[in-house]
Amino acid sequence: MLLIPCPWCGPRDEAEFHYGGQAHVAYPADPAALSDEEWARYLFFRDNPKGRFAERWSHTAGCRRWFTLTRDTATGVFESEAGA
Amino acid sequence: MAERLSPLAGFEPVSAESLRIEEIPFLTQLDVRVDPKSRAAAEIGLALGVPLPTEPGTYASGDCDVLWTGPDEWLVLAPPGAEGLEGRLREACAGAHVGITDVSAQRTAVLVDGPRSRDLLAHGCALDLHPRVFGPGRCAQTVLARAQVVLAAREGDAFMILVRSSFAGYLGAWLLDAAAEHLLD
Amino acid sequence: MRDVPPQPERLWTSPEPKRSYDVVIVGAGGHGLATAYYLAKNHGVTDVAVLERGWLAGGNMARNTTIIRSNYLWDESAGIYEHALKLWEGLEEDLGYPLLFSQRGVLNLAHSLQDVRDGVRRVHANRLNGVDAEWLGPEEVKEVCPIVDVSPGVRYPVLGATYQPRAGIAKHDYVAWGYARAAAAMGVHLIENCEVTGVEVVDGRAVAVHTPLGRIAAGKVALAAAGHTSVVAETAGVRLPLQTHPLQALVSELLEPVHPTVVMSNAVHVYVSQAHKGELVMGAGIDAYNSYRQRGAFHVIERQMSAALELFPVFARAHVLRTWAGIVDVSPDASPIVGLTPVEDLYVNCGWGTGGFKATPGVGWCYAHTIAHGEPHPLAAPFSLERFTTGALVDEHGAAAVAH
Amino acid sequence: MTSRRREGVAGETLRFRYDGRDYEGLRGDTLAAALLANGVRAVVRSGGLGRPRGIYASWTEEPNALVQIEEPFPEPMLQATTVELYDGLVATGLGGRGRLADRPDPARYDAVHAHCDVLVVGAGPAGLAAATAAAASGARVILADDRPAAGGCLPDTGETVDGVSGTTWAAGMLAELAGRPEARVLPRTTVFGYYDDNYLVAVERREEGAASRERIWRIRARRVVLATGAHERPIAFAGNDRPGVMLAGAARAYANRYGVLAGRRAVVFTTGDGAYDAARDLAAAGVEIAAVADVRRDAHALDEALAVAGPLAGTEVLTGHVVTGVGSAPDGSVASVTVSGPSGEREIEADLLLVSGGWNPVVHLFSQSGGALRFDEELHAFVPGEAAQAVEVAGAARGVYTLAGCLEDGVATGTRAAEAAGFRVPPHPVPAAERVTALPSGRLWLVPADDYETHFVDLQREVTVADVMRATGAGLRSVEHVKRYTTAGTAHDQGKLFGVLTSAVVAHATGVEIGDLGTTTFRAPYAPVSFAALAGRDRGMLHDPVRVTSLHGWHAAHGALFENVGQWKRPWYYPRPGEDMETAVLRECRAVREGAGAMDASTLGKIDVQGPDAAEFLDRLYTNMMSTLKVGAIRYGVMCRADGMVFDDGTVMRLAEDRFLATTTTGNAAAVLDWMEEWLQTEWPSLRVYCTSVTEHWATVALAGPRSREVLAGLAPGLAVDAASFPFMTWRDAEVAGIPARVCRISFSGELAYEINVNAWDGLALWEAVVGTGVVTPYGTETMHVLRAEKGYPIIGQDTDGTVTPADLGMDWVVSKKKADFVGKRSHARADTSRPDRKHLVGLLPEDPGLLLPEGAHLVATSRLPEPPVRALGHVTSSYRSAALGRTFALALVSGGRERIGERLYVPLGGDPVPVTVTHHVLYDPEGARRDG
Repeated sequence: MLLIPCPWCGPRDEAEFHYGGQAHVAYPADPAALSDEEWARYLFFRDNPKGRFAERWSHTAGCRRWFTLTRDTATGVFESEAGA
Repeated sequence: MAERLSPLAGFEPVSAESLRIEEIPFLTQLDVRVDPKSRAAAEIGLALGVPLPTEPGTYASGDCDVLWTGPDEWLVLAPPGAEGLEGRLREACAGAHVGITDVSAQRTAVLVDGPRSRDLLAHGCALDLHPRVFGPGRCAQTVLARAQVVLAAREGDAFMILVRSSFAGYLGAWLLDAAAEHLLD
Repeated sequence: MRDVPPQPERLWTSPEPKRSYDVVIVGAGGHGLATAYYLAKNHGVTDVAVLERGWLAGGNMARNTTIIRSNYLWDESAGIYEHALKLWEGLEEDLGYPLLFSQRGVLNLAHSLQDVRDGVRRVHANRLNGVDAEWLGPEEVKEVCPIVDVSPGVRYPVLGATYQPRAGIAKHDYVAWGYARAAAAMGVHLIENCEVTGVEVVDGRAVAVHTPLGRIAAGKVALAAAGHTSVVAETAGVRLPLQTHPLQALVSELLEPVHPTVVMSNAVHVYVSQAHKGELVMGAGIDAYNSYRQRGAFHVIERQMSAALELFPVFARAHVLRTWAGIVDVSPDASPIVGLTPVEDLYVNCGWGTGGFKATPGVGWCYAHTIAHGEPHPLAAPFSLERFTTGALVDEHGAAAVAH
Repeated sequence: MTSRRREGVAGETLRFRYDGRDYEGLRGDTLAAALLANGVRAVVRSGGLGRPRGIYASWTEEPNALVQIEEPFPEPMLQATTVELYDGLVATGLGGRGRLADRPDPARYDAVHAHCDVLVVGAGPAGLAAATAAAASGARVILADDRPAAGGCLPDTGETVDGVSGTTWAAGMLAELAGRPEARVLPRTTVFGYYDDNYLVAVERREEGAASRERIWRIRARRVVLATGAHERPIAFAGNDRPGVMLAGAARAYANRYGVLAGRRAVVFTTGDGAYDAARDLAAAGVEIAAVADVRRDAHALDEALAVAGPLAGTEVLTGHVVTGVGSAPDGSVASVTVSGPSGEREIEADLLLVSGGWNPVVHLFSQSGGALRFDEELHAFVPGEAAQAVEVAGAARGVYTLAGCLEDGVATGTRAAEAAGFRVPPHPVPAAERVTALPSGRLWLVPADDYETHFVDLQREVTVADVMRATGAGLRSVEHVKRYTTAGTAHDQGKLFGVLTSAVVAHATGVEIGDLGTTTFRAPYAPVSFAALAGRDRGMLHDPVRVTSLHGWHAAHGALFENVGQWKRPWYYPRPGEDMETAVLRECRAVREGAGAMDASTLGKIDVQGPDAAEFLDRLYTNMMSTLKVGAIRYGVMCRADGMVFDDGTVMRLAEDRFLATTTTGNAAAVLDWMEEWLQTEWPSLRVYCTSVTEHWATVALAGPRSREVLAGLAPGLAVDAASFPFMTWRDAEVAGIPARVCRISFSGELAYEINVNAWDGLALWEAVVGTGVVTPYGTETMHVLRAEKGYPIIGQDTDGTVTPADLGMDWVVSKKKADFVGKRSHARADTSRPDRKHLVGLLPEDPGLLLPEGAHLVATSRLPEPPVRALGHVTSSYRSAALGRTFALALVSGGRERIGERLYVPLGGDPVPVTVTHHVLYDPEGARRDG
């Protein structure tokens, strides 16, 4: 049970959170302008590194805020900095 | 008008020396959304008579309790029948971007009190409820058993649990089941 | 050692890697080994090395719950899984290895009216695809598996189940070793403790792999690295729509036979069988977040046990002896990706998520064909990487089947 | 049988039955101690080889003495060495498989969360010293120990601390902790798992009469001290599985802790000094020590060591000797021991063979925590290396084997841990113990022999050194492979005692160093845990929350049968006496089509969306335009995921320029709110919108049927209900039955219909008023499903499956062509989503109007089925008997379905495929004439 540092509520059990996958994948400004390949990349392709990973979490059972954390997927350890 | 019915109307309160569990029905509850740095936030605080607390996980008390539930969200608990409150708040910050929603029946309140209250809650709540950590004035949205709750520490050993109305029957049954051990002593 | 069939006196040797092979397979799990075997057997390609970062078949092959079935909803899935099941039915003889393949059937339980619709839908789809399938009512479920609690008073009563009699289980390690032994006997090199750290691409063509044991040139490079596929593919500049998650499982002590079949429940989230020695083998839910660690979270196990006892009250005093986790690569539509890549001579087989074991012979067969011919085997064709662009997904999420 | 109890040992007598024979033991005994006290040596017979087996160890490391508890309640496979004896215990020895009860377990189980600054695992000398030191700082300390009594090995060894007996000292430490308000001691509590972020889990075997039988502790600790001790190590030699072969420390424990002598005449086989302490205690207790075979060759040093050993004075010490064979008595137990060495080979009569191959620190939890292990060449053991979490290891668990050393280490570690957690530890005295200097231990894993067929490395799985060598001979090099090939280490004890030895044998056989080879992975649980303990309180109705509406009590009291929809219980139908489901549903349907019916629709999700940009926000999420909706009006809307597939549907009402109320399907209420929050917070933070769930604030009563207007008019005299004043798809605030209500004119049945929303506290009053008019029939979800299907309205999740677009549902009209974008729009332009042969929602009429197609049945083009695989054209998503149509009908997703209207297709149902006709999906009142009543 990971202890996830919610920037608002402090560290809470993993079970209170919803995982949102890779962070910083912006919705395209003009989807209609994208090729099918580019649209597919947005829809389905995400980084999957073994190591540092900036990812999104939502504290669904708490303050319901989304936030971004960086975690090492090989060790499970969160980096201390947390951004909203 | 026909009689109102609270979600735990059928719940037999527990009243032992070690533990008390009872529903506090029909509280007036408002969900308030506003930028805490805005003028509207200050105006709402004035109208409530209680400034909106900005420290996460705390609540402020006056004529009503104002619980921090998010960086731009509060839950206002007022006595039953405070129907005019929503209108007063809207008036206080007319024209500003705020969200004020009557959620009185969305959740019901359960009071747990007595020397074994922390032991009871520890069966289903992963938060550290030690008085050093979660003393009077603290509140949290969290999970109790398998229900999401808003939990507020009152004075002494008392806790207020706010639970979604549809889950109240489940949580009541769970509390009774978990309490059995703490009534033996 | 008892309760196990006699094991062969020779399994495989550990040769020094050559400088070059016609085909280098990355990952000596079940899929990599089966692919090597069928490359040699079906296509006469024997200048093959299977490189393994740890010990042979020590990844998900050693960690799965060994369920074999083919009762998938979509035609594309049924095609490859049923092909696999037919191969399973002759595999002990083919490999000359006792695989403890036991066709004891699998029940997929329904707990809601929508589960029932989904289950019946799958039964009808399966029959049209030549996959054996039956719909059973609660009493028939009890006849097949008497310890399932089908009483209406439970939280999520059993409303029925799909049943595939030909489904079953096999001994995972022996399957891997059977393929390894047979492939090695045909000249395939199995090289353990040899992690592929990079795929060398020249002019858009894969030409070699890099390992701590040195550069190994390859006519073709075929990935079969499960949870680590993204990492290896990335070195060739190929991005895959995969996310890697831990998936936990557990085992009890040896028990007298109580559970004659395999039971899966999507809604209550249990899948359990009793292995030949007598232990209950049970899978838990997938952990939600990306991770390359072969460990999961405890609350997943607790939830799993709560679900298990809902269905099987008699398990109350059984004991968990060991828990573990594999890391599974999950694709957006919960179906595999098998085939060519934008890099010439680089092939992928990945995205099997929680369902890779049962497909082992089928995917080995089709992947070997794909590698040997440079174009997808017809049964693998629907599982191309392009489907994410066209939108022609094989969506086993939304569909009825449990993905395990 | 004669008692093997030491003189003067007394206590409360307990009666028990083992393998069909009655015995007596003493309170405080384990089953193993009681059996030994009764002279029972061969306690089980092995499953495969049928070899008699005895008791090897004295606690959780026992590899052999497994029992099935028969009474008071069947429990499979426990270790006789850990079962606390109780009156009336009935058990049998287990050589193979355990047996589950065939009746429900009446016991209760539960779980508790706990938090502490310092968790100390193990209440031996190091653990007690650590816990008391840490607790002195005021830190919150939990001390968990798997034994019933604290003290660790002290009751086994009889050593003294601070001048008093070890048990007295331990009691004093517990008393000290009891005086610390922030300290908690958990006896009989096995910490079995060490997870991320210092989350440890333990199981407490609670005392008789407690409210639960076992309890799971979920402990979040800031710092952890592992003081888990060490297990004595066996040696692989011929016949090392015979009853009477026992760890030296175990025999000492039986003598000192339980007052039980495990034999009369013993040979000691050792690699180090520890066994001499055991031998000394046994000799003092009356066991004759026939000889000591010590693998070490330094005879002089050993003589020195023995010189101080009073009771052993005169005992023959055979230096440089090993045990090469065990002779057996008729019951299979040890009768003689053959030793070999520089003096040659000798057979010595003995009934007990005490083995000590050194010690393995219990590194299981440390390893589970992610900590690295290293092989210590002096200790010949794997010890903790670098830690990966906030954990420290104290005492024997890190290779400190002397009592004085453990006490010192404990105080130091406990102090460090408390200080690392931010507390100041006052000067804390180190308890005093005798300082002894040990000689270096010898190293011996395996006694060489010509054959290794009875050198066991796993007693339960009956794996021998010969088996291991077969595995390495087959080409296997990894310990994991050898484990899987031989099954060594996979039994109940998971190789706790023999695992390292097995690694050593593999290393020996493959010519590598054991430190390089390593061990198999240590995984949770450290000791087996019952399924029921892990399930805890989440059983039966508490397995998952039952969600109910404010009207639930009424439904139940009026005979409703319920359908599980997610966690909700929804009334399915209300059978009257004598009615089956079909009759009841046809009656309810008729009531709605011909009169009026009422349904509890409170479970629909409701989201209050407020803010200046609310309209823009909804435009982006719904496929259709919401910003053009007028205040007071309502619009049906569909949401897609970004992949273009239908995700949810519902109505949106505009409450004010800047305020909407969106409804969702019952199952998706939380998902839609999360979806909205995700887009708002992560993609469109500049939109000024707040979303709030009000699902349970409102009770919703759907009132439907041609007579609904008259019913509403009667209940809401202040409301103008005529079609012109209150048109379709609008809402009004009004008093209904004296209750403030929001009434919506919407219909999911095609009939004139309303949804009346009131504060949930008033829901029952409203419902009773509606039903109390006497003209309204309550109806459930099944009737609702039939009525909507007659109108061709899809149910998301039933008629869709995550692969269906709005266009597939024939809902082009709900997809805006004007908007530049909405979530999912781009995906609709992909090749696959614009195929003409996609599956469309259509109606089906079986040619036999009485035939009810099974939902899920498939459609094919031909009346005869070819050989599989047969490509299906689609499948039946909904199928009902219709009172209104006077026949059966179905909805189906059919490839190119809209182009097939009028075609005949076939549904294979076992025999000949049955013919059906494809129709438009709206089968009832396609003109919409009934909507206005």
